[in-house]
This record gives sequence, structure tokens and C-alpha cells, in this order.
Amino acid sequence: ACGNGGGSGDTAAEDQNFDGELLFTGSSTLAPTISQIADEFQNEFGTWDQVDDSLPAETIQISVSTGGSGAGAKAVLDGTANIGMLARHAREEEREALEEYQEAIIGMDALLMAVNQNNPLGQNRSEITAEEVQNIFSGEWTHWNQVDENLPEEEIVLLVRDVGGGAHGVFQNAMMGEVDVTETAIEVPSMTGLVDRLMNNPLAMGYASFGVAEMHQDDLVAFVLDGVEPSLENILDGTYPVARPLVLVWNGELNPAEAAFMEYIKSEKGIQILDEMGFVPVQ
Amino acid sequence: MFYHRLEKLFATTVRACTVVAVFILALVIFLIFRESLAIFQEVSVKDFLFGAEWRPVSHHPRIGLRPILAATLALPLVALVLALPMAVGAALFFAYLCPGPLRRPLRSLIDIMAGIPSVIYGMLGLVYLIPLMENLFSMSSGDSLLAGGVLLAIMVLPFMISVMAESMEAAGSQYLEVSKTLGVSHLYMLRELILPLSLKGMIAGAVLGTSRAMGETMAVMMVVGNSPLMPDSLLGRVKPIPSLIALEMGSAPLGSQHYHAIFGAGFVLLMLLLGINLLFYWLRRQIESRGEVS
Amino acid sequence: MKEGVKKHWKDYVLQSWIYASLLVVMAAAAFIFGSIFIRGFSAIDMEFLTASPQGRPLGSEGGIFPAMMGSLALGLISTSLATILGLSVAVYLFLYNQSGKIDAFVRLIVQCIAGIPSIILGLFGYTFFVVLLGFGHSLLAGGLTLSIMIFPVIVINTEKALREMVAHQIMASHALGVSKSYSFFKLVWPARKKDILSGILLGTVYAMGATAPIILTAAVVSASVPNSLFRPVMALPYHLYFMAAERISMENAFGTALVLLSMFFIAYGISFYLFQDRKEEEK
Amino acid sequence: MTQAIAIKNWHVHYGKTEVLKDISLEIPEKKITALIGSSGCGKTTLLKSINRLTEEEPTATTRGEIQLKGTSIQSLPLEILRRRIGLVFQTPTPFPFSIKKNMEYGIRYHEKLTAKEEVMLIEEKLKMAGLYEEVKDRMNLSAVRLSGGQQQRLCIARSLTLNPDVLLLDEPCSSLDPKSTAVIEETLRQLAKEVSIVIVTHNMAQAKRIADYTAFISNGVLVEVQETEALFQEPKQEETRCYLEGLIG
Amino acid sequence: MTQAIAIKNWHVHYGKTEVLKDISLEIPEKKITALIGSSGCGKTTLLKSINRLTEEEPTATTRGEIQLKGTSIQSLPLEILRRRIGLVFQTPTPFPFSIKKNMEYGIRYHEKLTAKEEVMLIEEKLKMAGLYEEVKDRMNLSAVRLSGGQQQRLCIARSLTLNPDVLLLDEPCSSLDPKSTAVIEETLRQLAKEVSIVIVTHNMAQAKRIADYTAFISNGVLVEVQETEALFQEPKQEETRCYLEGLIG
Ligand SMILES: Nc1ncnc2c1ncn2[C@@H]1O[C@H](COP(=O)(O)OP(=O)(O)OP(=O)(O)O)[C@@H](O)[C@H]1O
Ligand SMILES: Nc1ncnc2c1ncn2[C@@H]1O[C@H](COP(=O)(O)OP(=O)(O)OP(=O)(O)O)[C@@H](O)[C@H]1O
Ligand SMILES: [Mg+2]
Ligand SMILES: [Mg+2]
Ligand SMILES: O=P([O-])([O-])[O-]
Repeated sequence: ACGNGGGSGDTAAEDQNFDGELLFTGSSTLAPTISQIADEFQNEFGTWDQVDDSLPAETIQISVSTGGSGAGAKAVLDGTANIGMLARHAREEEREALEEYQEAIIGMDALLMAVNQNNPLGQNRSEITAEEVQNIFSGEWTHWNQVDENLPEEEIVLLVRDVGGGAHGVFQNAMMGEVDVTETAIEVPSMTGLVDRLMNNPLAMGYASFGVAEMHQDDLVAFVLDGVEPSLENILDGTYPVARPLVLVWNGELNPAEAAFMEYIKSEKGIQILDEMGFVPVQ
Repeated sequence: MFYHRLEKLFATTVRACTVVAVFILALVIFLIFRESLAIFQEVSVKDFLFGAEWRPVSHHPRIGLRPILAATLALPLVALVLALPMAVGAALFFAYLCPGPLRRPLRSLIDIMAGIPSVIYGMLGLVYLIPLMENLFSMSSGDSLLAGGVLLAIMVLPFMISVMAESMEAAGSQYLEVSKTLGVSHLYMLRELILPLSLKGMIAGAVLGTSRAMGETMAVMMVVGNSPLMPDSLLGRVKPIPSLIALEMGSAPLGSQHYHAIFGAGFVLLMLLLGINLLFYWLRRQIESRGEVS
Repeated sequence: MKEGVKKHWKDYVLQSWIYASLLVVMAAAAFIFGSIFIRGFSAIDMEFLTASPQGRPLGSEGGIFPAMMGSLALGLISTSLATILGLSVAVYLFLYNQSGKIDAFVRLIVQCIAGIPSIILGLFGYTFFVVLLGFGHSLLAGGLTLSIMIFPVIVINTEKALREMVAHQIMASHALGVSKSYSFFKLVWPARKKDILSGILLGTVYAMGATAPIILTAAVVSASVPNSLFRPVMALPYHLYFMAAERISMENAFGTALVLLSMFFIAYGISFYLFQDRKEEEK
Repeated sequence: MTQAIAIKNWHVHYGKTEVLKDISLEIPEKKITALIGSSGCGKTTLLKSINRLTEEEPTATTRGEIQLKGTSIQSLPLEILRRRIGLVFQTPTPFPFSIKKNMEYGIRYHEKLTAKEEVMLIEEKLKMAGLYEEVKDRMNLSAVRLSGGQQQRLCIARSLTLNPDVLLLDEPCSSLDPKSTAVIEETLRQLAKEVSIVIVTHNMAQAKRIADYTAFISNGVLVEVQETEALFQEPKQEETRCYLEGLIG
Repeated sequence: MTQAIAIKNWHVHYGKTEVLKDISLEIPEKKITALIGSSGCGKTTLLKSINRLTEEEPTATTRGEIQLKGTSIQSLPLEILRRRIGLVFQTPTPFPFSIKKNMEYGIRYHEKLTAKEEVMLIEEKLKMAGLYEEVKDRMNLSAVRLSGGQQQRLCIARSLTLNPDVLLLDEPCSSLDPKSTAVIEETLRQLAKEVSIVIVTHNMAQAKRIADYTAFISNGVLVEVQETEALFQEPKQEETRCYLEGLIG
């Protein structure tokens, strides 16, 4: 709970200003997890005074919205959300724009180079090199037989996140450098949507969030990248190159309600849910 | 006396609201324009409209609307080509062939179809149309200009039918009886009298339908793939302005170049549609003034 | 030849064209309504209508109650505002304005507002209501944005209803030396209220079905039942979009679509009934 | 002869077409004056000018002066003017309410009466319009269910509730059967004892039967006005003669 | 005297109101028969009955028989019947096409003519309707730009293109100026040499001028029919006399 610095005389005034409703906005990767935690939180306590008796007896109400990591940073910036969810590091501009930038890294995720389980390449091998990935995503190679002569001459259907997605920037920086992703790629507005399309199209290739891919292990093939397996350990120790943090950002001091919920996210319960959702919690 | 005193208040309210309504349009145009102004300080209008690439957040940002603009125009065009013949045919039916008792239920059905929210159309497109396209054209992925066009055609069809049937009735009903006295058949009358008379009504329906299609967001966004490519093939993927706004606006940081570029695109779309509406207004005036002569 | 009807080949072409078009339209209608009813019906049960979204990812289980309430709230707010504005404009044109030029001008403006695409209204709502006026991502901002969208519909429908008012009756009322507000409240409104109301109702459902204007102004993926004007809300169309585009649950997407569509049918039913009633009266 | 209304050099344009050209005409008090003329010559427009209903037509512009008992109608507040000058239209225009509500409509706006006074006033005016006996037992019947003739008399009665000095009637019998017509004509003759009446009619016989004076308008111009007898017997103008003989219109 | 049309015990209801009651009337061949009667008495309905346009009114029901030259009109195919019986309405109803197209409309449906035959037919009929000289140099002018009288004559000519045996005219001159009226009256007199004509008119003078026979209808009942002269001089029925003296309607 928050510090009880204020004298008890102020409680009435505090009650008046107390804001028991929180809005989280941002990463579509992170949104399901946060809403899951929020759901548990609401079910467990119901009203704020149950969380901490210095808080008033107002109903706990936590809303979660998505729009991509960019939208999360922006919402905090324009004041439309309490806390932004980012599935990447905050950009320099974003940090600068916020007067009192604050953040908490709650977990790690990685982007897996993934194809459908019936994909010709996926059935042939389990490894891919960074150079191949770059050739495919830059549009250099447009057909599967260019990746490997034995494969049929069929179009590579590329699935990427729209520019608002955290994955977009992370992938760009880690894999593409200065080279642009080809315009022919299909932009999908969320990670779950991207993975779903991947599961339904044998000719598709895309980058899948580790967490989301976990849930659909049987339908996807995730490649070993340059000899590094996308495993929990490799992601945590940074050997797997396309890893990204899951960050919550806000501006200034947390208010009592925000602080109380933040505490909960970092608690045993929060960590357990994060883990269940396929992410790698960090303390 | 209550109503003597009310009159002033009522008249003032009514007038004030009308003024407010007029100002809403000005405000919308002004604000969208103001927010897009900054982009034209970095990119020339010409480069903005006709630049070949839209990569607002690349390492080397390029802000060119050409493929987006082309898609914005191509989508309603495809929809129009598909919907127009059917709209005219069905409108003829509703205006002049529909048996009396079926008239109102069927017209209501058309009205309801015209009012179905576009997300519902988008969802149906996603679930049924895209797989269908993949099978029909053995595409590796069904998202395409054609899918968007087909979906838009289905969406604007009821709307166009309803506009056209109304104007066909208005244009032809006064001549029905005369035509009958000349002993000609119903079909003869339809093709020799009603069709030529409804020409302007059909154009109006087509224009209105096109303008609807051009501004449509949700349904289109769900089936066109949203790749900023030139629409050089019906089976290619495209990204029109409404999709661009809906997809990118959420994440463009307030005040960034990307943010202003999105407003710039929005302003272009707004101008396009206002232009079409002015055209329509002019057309309708033509039709009405013709009505007076006869 | 039956009844001496001579058929030209053009008649056959015309006839087949008309009936082919009709067939396409009817087939589309049957398909749209059929698929939504069949698939939607199996998704709907008591829980779906009364619970909040649950499951992981969020929305794959549970219900849509907050979204229904959110949509109703958005419909209510936008309708009340748009009605004040729309009725005023229609009444002004019908009773007060005496200049043909102003009449044409106002009509043109209304026509133009009707022509603004909903996504642009969303952009406008975001800059004006959300950021400039500081309403934030909220029910109020969304309601205001939607009210701009439906106000032309209400003007046009009200105008239609007023135009059916016999011009002579209005003149007769003027001839009795009463004021215009008296004419409106004592003559026009009692005589035409059913038509006006049904026109307004159609505006309401139009607002409740719109997605693009509320993405940037009001809608979130998860929120409680609306209880404040300054809070974001869930809304049926946005929830539907979220379910379908992110492939969270097609079943629930269809269920949501059916609920949305049912609202349409109810509204049309009411306006159909009002209309019927009036026809009876006139006999 | 005192005048109820004096029209002086009156012009009306609809948009650019002049439909009334320099009309000067005096309406005598407590008499019936008939306006005749072919369709579209401007009779209705003249009536509308008198109680300023032309102002409600978006495209109409007017010039000249009209006086009500010596005062310019422009200087009178609209409500007072229209109270003093009633107008009944060609097609009966009952409001789609009950007979009672139709009668109350004008009263309630202009006056504060007790329920009893109101009932009495309504009764009196319905009697003046010769409708009372037919409707007294069904005052709550919707007015649109009355026959055309009854509707028209209701409209006359409704105008009378405001105790007007002048009553303008625009072809009040054109859509009525002969019997209703006869009743209304009788009603008007009775009313003329107290009210100045102007009636537009396309029926020469009717003008002959009830009007004290008759004015003939052609194409927006007042051709002549005379005592009715005289006008029909010996019109001063050639144009009037042609019209009366059925050569025109 | 042979009859073009024989109407026997003809009734028409609109919904529940009977607007024509037991009409029996014979229309002589190659003569002009005028129908007179007050507004709403059923004149138009009678004309519509003759070429079965009443069937197009959803609420109309009919009883009785009408014969065209001895054959029941019910037994004739609709298209043939309407070809043989033309109908011209009160308001001129040209299609908003060129004069030429207006004339071609009926011809092209019913007949297969060479271009030359067609031109000649159109010319002939325009001459019959007394319009040819006025329009021969501008056959491609839009018909709606013609004056009212010219439009009405065009409608007559258009009906004539089908070579009808009978021509029905519903107040063809009511919206026309005296000069146009005179031209059309002359046209009808000429036409009567070849075609049987029925004309509805509210203008007694017109009936006197052109009709051989006149029938008076009142409230859906045929009151009397006589040679025109006789009817106007010595009407057999009291009701007719009243009507002619302007006491009713
Ligand atoms: N609101 C209007 N706008 C434009 N023109 C009008 C309007 N009202 C009437 N007119 C025109 O003004 C002329 C005179 O009309 P008015 O109604 O006064 O004629 P009238 O003598 O009453 O004819 P009728 O006997 O047919 O009632 C007509 O040519 C008519 O077309
Ligand atoms: N389609 C219809 N439905 C119901 N009633 C009708 C219809 N057409 C005409 N009537 C009624 O039938 C009666 C006769 O109408 P009709 O048109 O035959 O009269 P008319 O003698 O031609 O009158 P006018 O001289 O005014 O043209 C009228 O009372 C009219 O209201
Ligand atoms: Mg008039
Ligand atoms: Mg008639
Ligand atoms: O989690 P995202 O930022 O990629 O939506």
C-alpha cells in the first residue's frame, strides 16, 4: 500500500479526490495479462478498502484498452490513461516528452520467427539464420523456393504488426537494422490476431510473441535463430537476440489506487499469472 | 401567458442551434486542417500527395500518400462497378414491379440492411469472404482490393437501392397512367420511359454510394490486408486512408511528424468527400430544377 | 400470345437483369441474417447477456453486459444532444426561416456533415473533445462525437416528418395569430411526434452501431458498467471488432453481432409500429 | 360607407414574377365582397397579403400599403393583426385533433378564460357557423372525421373564436356539395351583420347570391370593382364581360 | 345512330363508397359527347372505366358491362382495348423527351414501321391535332418546353398515333388560355369526322360550342342525356336545370 504520510485529518479531503478507477492502455501483447490480473484483483477485493483500509470503500474498477505499445505511451502523454503498457523499451522521445517519466519492467517477452506447422520450410528444418530472415522480410525473397530450392514455388505471406505495435520496433532494431520491412507484408493490428493468421495459413511467416506462441505450440513451428533456441533461459540471459521487456509507464507519482494495484502486479499472484500467460517474469 | 414568453426563448434556441450546427462543420474542417498543417512544413504538398512510399516511422521516414490515395479511390470504384448494375436492377423492381403486399416488408428489409453496422460486415468478410477468395483465386492470402471491393459493394448496395428506388418513383410515377393509356406493356414502359427518366437519380445514388464507400473504415480494414501498395491488381493488398487512420492514429505520439501526417491524410479524405457531396448537391439541384420545367 | 403481350428481346434482357439483381440482394440478405442468427444464437445464453468478459485471452469466455450498457449509454447521450440540435435545425428551417438562400445553405451544410466519414469524426473528436477540452478518453467525448455523426440523420428524418404536415394546416395556425412556438408544441408536435420519434430512434441505433468514431474517443476493451461521464466504456461494436479482428472468439463475436442486430430490429420494429399507427389514424 | 380595409398600390412578387400589380381596393365594413378571376390570377395571394401570411412564404416580396381601419397592417403586431383578420382556406384545414381542441387552439393562446367561459364561447361560435347542432354531442370526435362541409364550417367557427373584425375566405365551398354550400352561404349572410367578409369564389352564381360587392382580378391586375348586381349586368370593362361570358378561363 | 360504346348498369366503388351508380349510357359513333357535372361527381371515373384504367386503382371495384362496338371490353386484351380507346388527361402529360420521341413511344410498341412510314404517320397525326405547323422545324425540342396548349395538342396527337376508334378527353382545356382552347376545340370538331369523342368539361359554354350530345352526371348518377341544344334549352330534370342555372356546385 501507499505511504501513510498524510495525517489522519486529511483523510476526508483525500477521500474526495480519491480516484478508484484505473485505465491501462497500450500493448496488445500485454493487455490480456493485465486484464487477467485486474480481474483477479477485483474478484479478490471488490472495494478499495479491502485492499488497504486507509482507502475509501469504493468499488475497484480497472479498464484495459489496446492499440499497441505506441498507443500506450501516447495515452500517458495526452493524459487519457493512468498507465501505459509497452512491449518494448520506451523511446527516447517518449521519455523526454513525459515530465516525470516513471517505469516498471514486469517481465520479458521474445519474438519467435514462426511459421504454420504445415509450412514446407517448417517441415524441412528447424533453424533459420538472421540473414535469411532479413532476406525474407525485406522482400528480397518472395517465394519459398528462394529460401530453399527444394521448396515449392509459392508466395511467402508475411505477417507483421502495424507500426503501433511494440513488436514492430523491436523486430526492426534487432533483425532488420536500417533495412525496411517490405510493403507487401500484411499488417495485423494485434499479436493474437497475427498468431491466429499464422495458424491458419501454411504459406505464412511472421514474428510471434513468445507468450502467445506458447499457447499455440502445436500449431506453430518456431525456428532456432542463428543457433539460439528461443527458450526461457536464453531470453532471460539475453542470448536470444529478439527479446523485449514488458514495461508499464506513467507520469509522476502513482496515486494510492494505482500504487496498490501496482503492488499486486508485482506480488506472487501477479507473477503467477504472468507466467501462466507465457511470459518471463522479472523481479 | 406561457407561450408568449416561451416564444423568445424557443426562437433563440432554435436559431442558436442552427448556428452551432453550421459551425460544427467549420470547426471540424479547421481542426483537422490545423493539426495537419505541420506536416506541410516538412514535406511539400506535392510530395505528400504523390510521394511513392508511406513509411512514417522507418529509419528514413518517407511520407508519400500515392499508394494510399490510389487505394482510397480504387476501393469505392471497384465497389461501384460491382454494385451499380445490381442496384439499378433491384431498384427498378422495388419501384415498379414489387407486388403490393410485399412492398413494405421488403423495403424495410433493405433499410435494415443499409443500417447494419459496418463491423458486422467486416466480421462476415473476415470469416466467409477471405477464405472464399483464397479458394476461388488460389491466393496465398485472401486479403485484397477485390475482397474490400466486394464487401463494400454488398454494404452500399441496399443504400443505393433505397436512394434509387425513391428517385425512380419520383421521376416516373406521374407518367405511369399516361403510358397505360397508350396500351404498352409494363416492361416496355420500364425500359423506354422509366430508365431514361431515372438517369439522374441513378447518378445521384451512385455518387452517394461511392462517397459512403470511400469513408468506410471498419469493414474495409478487416479485409484489405493494409499493406501500403499501389492497387495495380485486383488481388493485391491495399491500405486506404480510413484504415491508415484507424491503425496508426492510436500509436502516433501527439505532435510527432507521424501524427501530423495522419491528420494530413485525414484532411485529404475530408476534402475528397466534401467535394463529392458538393457535386451531389449540385446534381440534385439540377434534377430538381428540371422537375420544375416539366 | 397471352393478352397480346409482345415481348422484344430487350424485354427478356431487362427482366433477367432485374430478377438477377433481386436474387443477389435477397441472397445477400438471407446469408447475412441467416449466418448471424444461426451462429449468434448458439453463443447467447443468460451468462452472455449478464456477465462481464472473462477468460484468457479476455473475452473468450463470459459475457458482454458492460458493452451493452456502454452502447446504451453512448446511444442515450448522443441521441439527446443530437435531438436538441437536429430538431432545432429542422424546426428552424420549417417554421422560422424565410430565406430561400439560408435554407439552401443550411441544407448544404447538413448534407456535408452527413458526408464526413466517421473515422474523420473520430479524429476530430479526439483532438477537440479528448485533448483540447480535456474530457479524456470518455463516455462524454464518445457521446459528443457520435452526436455530430447522427445529427444530420435526425435533421433529415425530422424534416421528412414535418414535410408531411399539410402546409395548409400550418398556414391556418399562423392565420389564427398564434406564435410559432405555440404552433410547434400544440400543432406540429402532437400531429407528427410519432414520425419524429421514429426518426430519432433510427439515429440512436445508427450511433450504437458505429465503431470508428469511438475507437479514439471512448471505447476500451475492458471496463465496468458505465458510471461516470468521464470514464471510458466498453461498446458492442468495438467489442465485436476486438473479438473478430484479434480472433479471440468468433463465437462470441457472432453473439455480440446478434445482440447488436437485435437492437436494430427492435428499433425498426418500434418505428414500423409507429408508422403503421399513423397510417391507421389517417384513414 | 366606412372601409374595413384599404389596399393601396399593392404589389407582390414571388421570386421575380409579379403576381399582384398595383392593386388598390377598398373593402367596405360589414358587407360581403367577392373576388373573382381565373385560376392563378392572384386572388389567394391578395387574401394572404391582408393578414400578412405572404411573409411566411420564403420567396414573396411585397410593396405598397394595406390599412386595417386606417392603421397600416405593418405597424400592428402580427398576433393582433391576425386575431383581427381571420382567414379560412380553400381546402378545409381542421387540425388532426378533436373538434373541441380545434376550437380551443386559438382561444387558449390569446385569452385566459375559465373553463365555463370557454365552453360558452365555443358553443356560441359553433352556433354562428351553423355547426353546433350537428356536433354538440360529439365534441371529442376527431375533426378529420367530419364531412368536408362540416370541416369547413368548423374552420370558420375556429376563426370566429378570436372575434375578428374581418373574415377572409378563399373559395370556401369549392370542395363541397350543394347542401353544405347552401348552409355556409347562409352562415356568411348572417355573419355579415357583424363582420366584414371577403370571399374568393370561382362560382359566379355564388357571387351573385351572396356578395354585396364584386371585384374582378385578371393576371394580377384589379380590372374593376362594383356592386355585384351592376358588375354582372353591365360590366364597365370589356375584359370583365369576356370573362363573365365564359370566353376566358 | 350506331353506338361506339355502350355502358350498361355500370357501378364503381372506391373502397366502400360508390362513386358511380348504375350508369347506363350510349356513346354515338363519330360524334362528340360531353359529360358535365359538378366536381367529384364521377366524370373522370367514368372515362377511366371505359378503357379499364379503374383496374389500376387498388381500391376500385366495378360491376356492370361496357361494350366497345358490341364486344365486352372485358373480353378484349388490355393492350388492344387501350389502343382502340385513347385517353387524354386534364393536365397535359407529355413525357419529358423530345416531341419526336413522344410521338414514337406508342407506335414503336404496337407496330413495326420503316423509318419513313413512321415519319409520315407522325406528321399526319400532328396535322390532325393541329400542331404540325408549329413544331415541324423543331421535332427534337423537349416537349416540356412547349406551351400548355401545345402540350395538350401533342398529347392528343400522341393518342391518335394508335388510330383509336374512340377518344376520351378529361377537361382537356381547363388549364389553357382562350386561344389554345379555341384551337383544340377546332381540332376536336375536325377529328369527330373519323373518331368518336367523349369530352368531360366544366365549361358549359364549351359544351354548347362543340358537343353533339351532353350527359349530366350528379353524385355518381346519370341524371339525363340529350342532344346538347335540347339539354341546355329545356332540361327534362329539375336537377339539371338547377345545375345549369348555377344553383349547385
Ligand atoms: N408560394 C409561391 N411561390 C411561387 N409562386 C406562387 C406561390 N403561390 C402562388 N404562386 C403563383 O402566384 C400566382 C397567383 O397565385 P394565387 O394562388 O394567388 O392564384 P389564385 O388566383 O388564388 O388561383 P386559384 O384560383 O387557382 O386558387 C400563380 O401564378 C401561382 O403560380
Ligand atoms: N383513387 C381513388 N380512391 C378513392 N376515391 C377516389 C379515387 N379517385 C376518385 N375518388 C373519389 O371518387 C369520386 C369521383 O371522382 P372523380 O375523379 O371521378 O370526379 P370528377 O367528376 O372527375 O371530379 P372533377 O371534376 O373534380 O375532376 C370523388 O369523390 C373522389 O374523391
Ligand atoms: Mg387560390
Ligand atoms: Mg375529374
Ligand atoms: O504488444 P504490441 O505493442 O505489439 O501491440
